[in-house]
Amino acid sequence: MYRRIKKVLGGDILKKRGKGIGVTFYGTGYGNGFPDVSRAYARLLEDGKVEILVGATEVGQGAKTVMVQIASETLNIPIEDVILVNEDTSKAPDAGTAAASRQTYNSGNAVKIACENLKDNILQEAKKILNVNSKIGLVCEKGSVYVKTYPSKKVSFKEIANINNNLKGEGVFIAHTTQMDENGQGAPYWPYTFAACAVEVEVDTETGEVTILRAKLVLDVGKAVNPTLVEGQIDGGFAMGVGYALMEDVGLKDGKMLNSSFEKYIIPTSLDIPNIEKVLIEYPEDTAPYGAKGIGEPVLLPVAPAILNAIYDAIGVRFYEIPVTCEKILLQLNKG
Amino acid sequence: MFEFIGKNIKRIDAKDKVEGKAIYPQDIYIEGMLYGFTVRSKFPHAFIKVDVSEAEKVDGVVKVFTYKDVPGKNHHGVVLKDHEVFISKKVKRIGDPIAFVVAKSKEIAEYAASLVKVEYDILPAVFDPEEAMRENSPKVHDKDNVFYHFKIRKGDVEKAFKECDVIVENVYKVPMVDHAFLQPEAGVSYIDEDGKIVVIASTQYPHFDQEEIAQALGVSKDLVKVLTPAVGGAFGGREDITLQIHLAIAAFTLKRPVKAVYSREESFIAHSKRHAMKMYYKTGATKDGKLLALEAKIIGDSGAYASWSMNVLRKAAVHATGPYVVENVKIDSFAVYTNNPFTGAMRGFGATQVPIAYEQQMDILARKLGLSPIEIRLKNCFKEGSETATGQILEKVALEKCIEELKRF
Amino acid sequence: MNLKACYRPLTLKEALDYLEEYKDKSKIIAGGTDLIIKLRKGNINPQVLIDISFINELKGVLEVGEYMEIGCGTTFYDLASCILLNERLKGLKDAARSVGSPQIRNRGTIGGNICNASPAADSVVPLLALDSILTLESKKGKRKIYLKDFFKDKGKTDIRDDEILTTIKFKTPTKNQGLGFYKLGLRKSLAISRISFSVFLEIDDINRIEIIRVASGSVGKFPMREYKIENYLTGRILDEDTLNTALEILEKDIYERLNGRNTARFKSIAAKGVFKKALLKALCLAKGGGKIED
Amino acid sequence: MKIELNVNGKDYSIEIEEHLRLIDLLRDKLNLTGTKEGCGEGECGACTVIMDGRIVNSCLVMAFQAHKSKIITIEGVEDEDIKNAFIEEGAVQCGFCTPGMILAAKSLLDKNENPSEQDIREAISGNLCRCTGYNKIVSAIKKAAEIKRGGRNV
Repeated sequence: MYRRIKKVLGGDILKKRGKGIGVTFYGTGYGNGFPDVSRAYARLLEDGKVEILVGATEVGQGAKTVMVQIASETLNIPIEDVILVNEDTSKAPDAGTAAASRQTYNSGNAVKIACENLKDNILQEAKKILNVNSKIGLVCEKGSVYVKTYPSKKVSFKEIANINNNLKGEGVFIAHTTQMDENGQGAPYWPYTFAACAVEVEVDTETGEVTILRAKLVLDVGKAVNPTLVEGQIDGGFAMGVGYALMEDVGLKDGKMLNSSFEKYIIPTSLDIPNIEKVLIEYPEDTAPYGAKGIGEPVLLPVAPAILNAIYDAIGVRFYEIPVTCEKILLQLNKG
Repeated sequence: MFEFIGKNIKRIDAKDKVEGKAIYPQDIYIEGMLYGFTVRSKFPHAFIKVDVSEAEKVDGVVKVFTYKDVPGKNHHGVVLKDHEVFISKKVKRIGDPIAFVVAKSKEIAEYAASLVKVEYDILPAVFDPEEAMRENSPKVHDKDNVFYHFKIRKGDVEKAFKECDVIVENVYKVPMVDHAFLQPEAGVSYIDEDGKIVVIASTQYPHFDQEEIAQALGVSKDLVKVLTPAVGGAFGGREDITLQIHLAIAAFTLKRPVKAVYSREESFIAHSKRHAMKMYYKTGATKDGKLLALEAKIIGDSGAYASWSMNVLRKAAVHATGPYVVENVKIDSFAVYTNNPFTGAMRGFGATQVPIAYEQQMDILARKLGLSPIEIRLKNCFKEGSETATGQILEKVALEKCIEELKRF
Repeated sequence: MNLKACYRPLTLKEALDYLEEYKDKSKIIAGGTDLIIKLRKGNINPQVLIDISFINELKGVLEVGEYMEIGCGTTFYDLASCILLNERLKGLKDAARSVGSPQIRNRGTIGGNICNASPAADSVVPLLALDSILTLESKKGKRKIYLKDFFKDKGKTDIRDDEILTTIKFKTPTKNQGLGFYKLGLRKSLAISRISFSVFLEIDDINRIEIIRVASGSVGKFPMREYKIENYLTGRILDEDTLNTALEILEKDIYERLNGRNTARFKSIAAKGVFKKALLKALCLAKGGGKIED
Repeated sequence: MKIELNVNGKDYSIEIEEHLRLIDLLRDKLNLTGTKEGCGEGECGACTVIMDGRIVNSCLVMAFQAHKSKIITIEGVEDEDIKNAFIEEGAVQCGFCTPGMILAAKSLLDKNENPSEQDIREAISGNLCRCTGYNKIVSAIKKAAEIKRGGRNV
């Protein structure tokens, strides 16, 4: 008897589960032939460290760390030996906006070129100091230059800087895109980053509540400069996608935003987000610094459609308008 | 093999952040600094007359700035210069900046702001982009509200739809949403020992801000220095100018440091939004699941100002097919002025809205054709050498691999 | 803000003295989680704040005979973790746990939740289902009032400006009794209730409903008892037909109450689901010897 | 009016205006700017501090209410395990929510040395983050707990 009442009262049978996927692409940069320029300077400092000047803003995405990693890699010097200056327009050159998922690709390229040019100048100077006849046999490693076949013939960056305190390198990178014609034909963006997402949801058919049970996001990164940072972008993009699909709307009425506070403008909390299985597909992009493509925006795009498709799979209702709130779900389920 | 690339190097800005030592603009206090508070439009469309005399009489108020006090050009904007620094004649949305009250404390500034008298001569307003597209609708900028129309034409959609075995047609709608970064806008401006006007603000693009500030001040760019301390999230919402120019004008005029910090509510009102879009989609495929034709009309609500709308609607159109090969494509995207909050850049930039449509279209088609969602996508997805709707030939495409991975979910 | 003085009395007597002196010029502040927002928005403009959060005699839960008595200064955190409140009162603890966030629960008090008279006040709903009695005190003396009679309008209560709500009491549930609560919010934390229900149930061995009290939040001007459904269910055997009829009654009642509002249809449908979930919990507690087998 | 309180182990006796909130006292008077204001209405948790052992939103406590209390702000967190775990696990992005998150984590770990994932998610459920999607914050707190236990499972 008790059991039957429990059944009548519902419980888990009234919760429906469903899976859905979303697959998307994203073209990096300003695009459409617009001059998309990043500039960077590299300079050897007196203490043998290297200063990188690049106006790429750190907005939380990790630009500083990525630029430093690219500089370290190019010059083969420890992370601590790279001094990044990006916060002052009177010092750092214009590297374009921290948007359009363009900093790693565009400014990363500029930093790489600047460091390559600096490295070339350092090797040139080292050649003189070490009294060798060509740069070709010289190796840059951990802040020193030595002759590959005779490693004890070696000079440190610091010693080089003391002899020539004017070693610099400039890097300019311009993304290659074309302006489209009157039929919208052309090559408007490059590179494109792909992403695919799968989610499983549970929809409570009596209250309209949606729970995201689990998720997987696969991202074509070219090359992950810093996998932890990439994963962080995936997590953050996923959460923003959950908000977009299920919660967020500024609520306009006659031009007025009704939801202009955090009480009313609802974004996901720690309890609304599941753990996410992440897969990074590495297929280096030829024109990118060490193959790394922009990923900040691409991580977000497939999330909301995957959720919408999962909701359909769960309850057989298609939503053409977001956010899909409990209210919309209940009204759809009780139509007629 | 790489030494540093592909390694989980610890974020170089993390230590300061976990210790509470990272400095955001609101954390800057300068001896003797003044505080600014913005007076904003309460109506979406109206001619205004402003009287600041009562506010200026308040003890502790140093000056109330309006459009008359802009030394250089009273405009800014990332593409079109259609924002005014302070509204001179006509407000076009709720929240348009009208005056900037600078006082000895934020409480005084806020109080005095309530005494700035704004007389509104209310105009008919338009809030629905499709209505705004009509000829007889109220004009937001005294010209056609449709200020951008982008087209993609490839193949012959009419003919192709006739050859389709299945056609799915739907209308999708996405609302305006906010970046909701955690750090509300804040900034400090002062004149440094070299006589440069320094603006410390959280921005995504300091060099562009520098140019816009210089133009509004009527000084050369070299006289302006923008410092970007820690930025508490951006997501596109810090592309457009908010308080940078107001602060610079105040510091430049008064020769004293001036600070402003937005409340959460003002932050919502001041910065751009992600475009609301209405997306008319018609997608057709053969019975074996090959996409043949796609027609889409995408209408983006730009709100009162253009911001990045042209670029956003262009990006929406270019991405409107999804990552699939479709030989016959007809896409029209429009950016339309309304008296709503203005829309601009937000994570995805037009490529976030269209998947709500195209990825649901794919699932609807799959179901009609008896294919699994993965099958239909693998059948049509971009591969090495594929041609996009804009005729671009793709190389280095890892998409199939991405989709294959979803089989293991 | 127009504050001229703030007081921190250590005893109830002291607090009542201040209140007597300043009356409508003053506001009582406890956790402050709602009041400070109102102050800053200018919705209220008192000259004096009387902070009762330092008064120990107003905090905590006491067992008094067959009653439980909760001090108005008890925080949601304290309520949710109180071991004196037995498992049959899970609905009350669940409600306390569903308020705002951990930070809010650490400061916000049950007394504040009641006196704010917000339609969405989470903890008020189970207290209504428990048929709680409030004690209001002033310099002139004490008076008691049923919680169900306390609310007068949205944000308006029966409290006078020289009174403090001091305690809330209700009968401790016993054998065959249980209290359930369910809240539908827009997200899983920091959620304002779209709709909430609490059910107090006493049911006998043949599933006859001896006592049922149902209370709702966010479907009216303030949290309230749902008498129509109570009247229908009382004395009946809880089976499928009874339940379905009860749900129809509830849906119709709420739809009529909210008629004209654009949420009427949604809320009247959602109310059924939320009520059923609260009822199921109450039933499990009543039947399962005070345990919910999840 | 005058209040006495202890902030990060230091005693203060300080003259305040009645309308001051605890967050204003900390930021404007004591220069402890690690405590952030994200919304001013208790909805985001960026202003979280520990008050007498429990986390509170310092924007929703009047300064005079903090009389005789013991406050810990991010500047007073000596727990390097939590901070290091946040750095190592990639739990920090823009950093604006980070101080509040760390205080919520500390408050949890002070009471529960072996929290479940659900416990952790509950503990930070009053702290909004728009960048990280929370997952790396959750794993950082898990890791800090492990380090504190010396790798023991309780």
